[in-house]
Amino acid sequence: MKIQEQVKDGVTIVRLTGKLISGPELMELKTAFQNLVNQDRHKKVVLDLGGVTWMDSSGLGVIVSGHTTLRRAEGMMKILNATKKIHELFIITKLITVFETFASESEAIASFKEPEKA
Amino acid sequence: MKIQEQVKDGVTIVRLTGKLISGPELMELKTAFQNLVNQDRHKKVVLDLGGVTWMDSSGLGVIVSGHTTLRRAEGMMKILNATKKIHELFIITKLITVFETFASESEAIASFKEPEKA
Amino acid sequence: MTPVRIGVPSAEEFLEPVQIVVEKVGSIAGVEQDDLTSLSIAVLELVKNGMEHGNDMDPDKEITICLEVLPGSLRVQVGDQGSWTPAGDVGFKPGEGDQLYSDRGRGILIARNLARWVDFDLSPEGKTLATLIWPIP
Amino acid sequence: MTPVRIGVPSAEEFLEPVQIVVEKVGSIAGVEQDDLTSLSIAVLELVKNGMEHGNDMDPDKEITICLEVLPGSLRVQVGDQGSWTPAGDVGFKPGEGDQLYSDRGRGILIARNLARWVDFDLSPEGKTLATLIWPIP
Ligand SMILES: Nc1ncnc2c1ncn2[C@@H]1O[C@H](COP(=O)(O)OP(=O)(O)O)[C@@H](O)[C@H]1O
Ligand SMILES: Nc1ncnc2c1ncn2[C@@H]1O[C@H](COP(=O)(O)OP(=O)(O)O)[C@@H](O)[C@H]1O
Repeated sequence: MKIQEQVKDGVTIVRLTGKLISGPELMELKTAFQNLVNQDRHKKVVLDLGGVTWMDSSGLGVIVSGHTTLRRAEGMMKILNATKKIHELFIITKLITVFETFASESEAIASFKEPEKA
Repeated sequence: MKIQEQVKDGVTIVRLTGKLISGPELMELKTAFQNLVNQDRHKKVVLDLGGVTWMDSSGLGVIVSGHTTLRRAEGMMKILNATKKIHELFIITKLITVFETFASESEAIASFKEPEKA
Repeated sequence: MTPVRIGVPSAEEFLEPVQIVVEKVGSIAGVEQDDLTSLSIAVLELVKNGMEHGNDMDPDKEITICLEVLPGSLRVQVGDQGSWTPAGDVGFKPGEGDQLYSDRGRGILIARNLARWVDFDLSPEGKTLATLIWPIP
Repeated sequence: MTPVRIGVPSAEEFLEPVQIVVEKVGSIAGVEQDDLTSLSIAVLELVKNGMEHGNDMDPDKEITICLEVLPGSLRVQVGDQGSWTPAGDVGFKPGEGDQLYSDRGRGILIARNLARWVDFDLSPEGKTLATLIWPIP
């Protein structure tokens, strides 16, 4: 698993690639979410799962715990590019009711914008 | 394992990449050597092992049998870019006495040139 | 074809080799390329449970995985050193109470939804044995 | 740590999963990154021999591989269903006669040169058991 971060229009995009298998690497991801809060970059976060080839309940667990860490500090995380198979895991576990999911990065970023006053 | 062929200055460079592990892929390599003879491209052959990450006695066996196939038709194969670990296998098995080996493609190609008349 | 058997210490670093072997066997057994990941996810949920709940992540305790190609299905059995069988329902029912936001659980739920069948029993020696059935052509 | 055990049918497609597991266990046991390939080459020479010579490539016949971390060494045992032990010297002596150009052989030669020690014996059940010792820090 590889974690890369990029900031676009004030939104932090956390890109994961590879296998999210239980072990030290998943703990790194947990720390990465905590660091977003520590660095005050947690208000607008997009988690890009486009490069994730394998993930199970432990990966989902870290994503949910990241979500909780961010929410407690009034931050927000949205999911981008989950493959069909990973999307299925969000449905099975009903986590699809917790996360907003996007298939386009620009839409994910735009979704954080305040609605324009009419 | 992947097999790629390229012709340079009349020399056919056969480039192998990946794992040379026993199985159908090794048989493909055997066929590739036979095809060089069928297509009359066997006189000057360089086998580039630079991208080979794993190889054992079965891989060596196919290379030796390719060498024999080419020799019978008066062709010649030289070895390019064997990594330290693969070079070690050529030494252990004394195949280093059978093959000319090179660390530079241009030198491997040049070695097929007729010596200039003085 | 004789079954494929694997025995590993209860330690996370062995999950990935098991995952690779499971997908390889699935592929040889004829599981569709597209479903290999789901197969290995389901199996690894059981393997992780065996390591954690059955063997307390003790690397001196073995987890066994046996993969057998049967007519129409691949049967995977995961054994640990504990003696647990489910008392009634097991696994999460997300949507009820706090479970939706829990940072764990979901293993059996996922395995059961991906595989055709998952259940738990005791081996003849009285140890927990999880069985998973995956359809093959 | 409990040993890692693998049992696979005698078929070439299982060589790669075994190779991956062997390198993983080697890496956990502390074999240097640079030597993992040599370790798996040496072990696979024994596995291929067991499949070919011991089990006649019959997928109904199992090859077992057991990897155990001992003080100072990793011990790998490869078992097949045959009952062979070497009568005197085994393996090629390249440079003598035709063997240099043979398109097979070389397996035991390579395994013995790469590993600290390789030998063959019969298991208590009278089956061929190859043992390989690899040094670890
Ligand atoms: N092999 C096992 N041995 C003992 N208990 C188990 C085993 N597998 C599952 N369980 C029990 O079933 C529960 C639900 O498992 P699961 O859905 O995978 O979630 P989690 O493992 O994250 O708790 C576990 O918390 C545990 O109590
Ligand atoms: N597990 C085994 N069972 C029976 N015979 C074996 C076994 N391993 C090795 N041998 C014998 O030892 C010989 C040398 O083996 P090796 O050096 O690996 O070369 P190769 O397998 O290519 O012949 C084999 O040809 C075979 O006769």
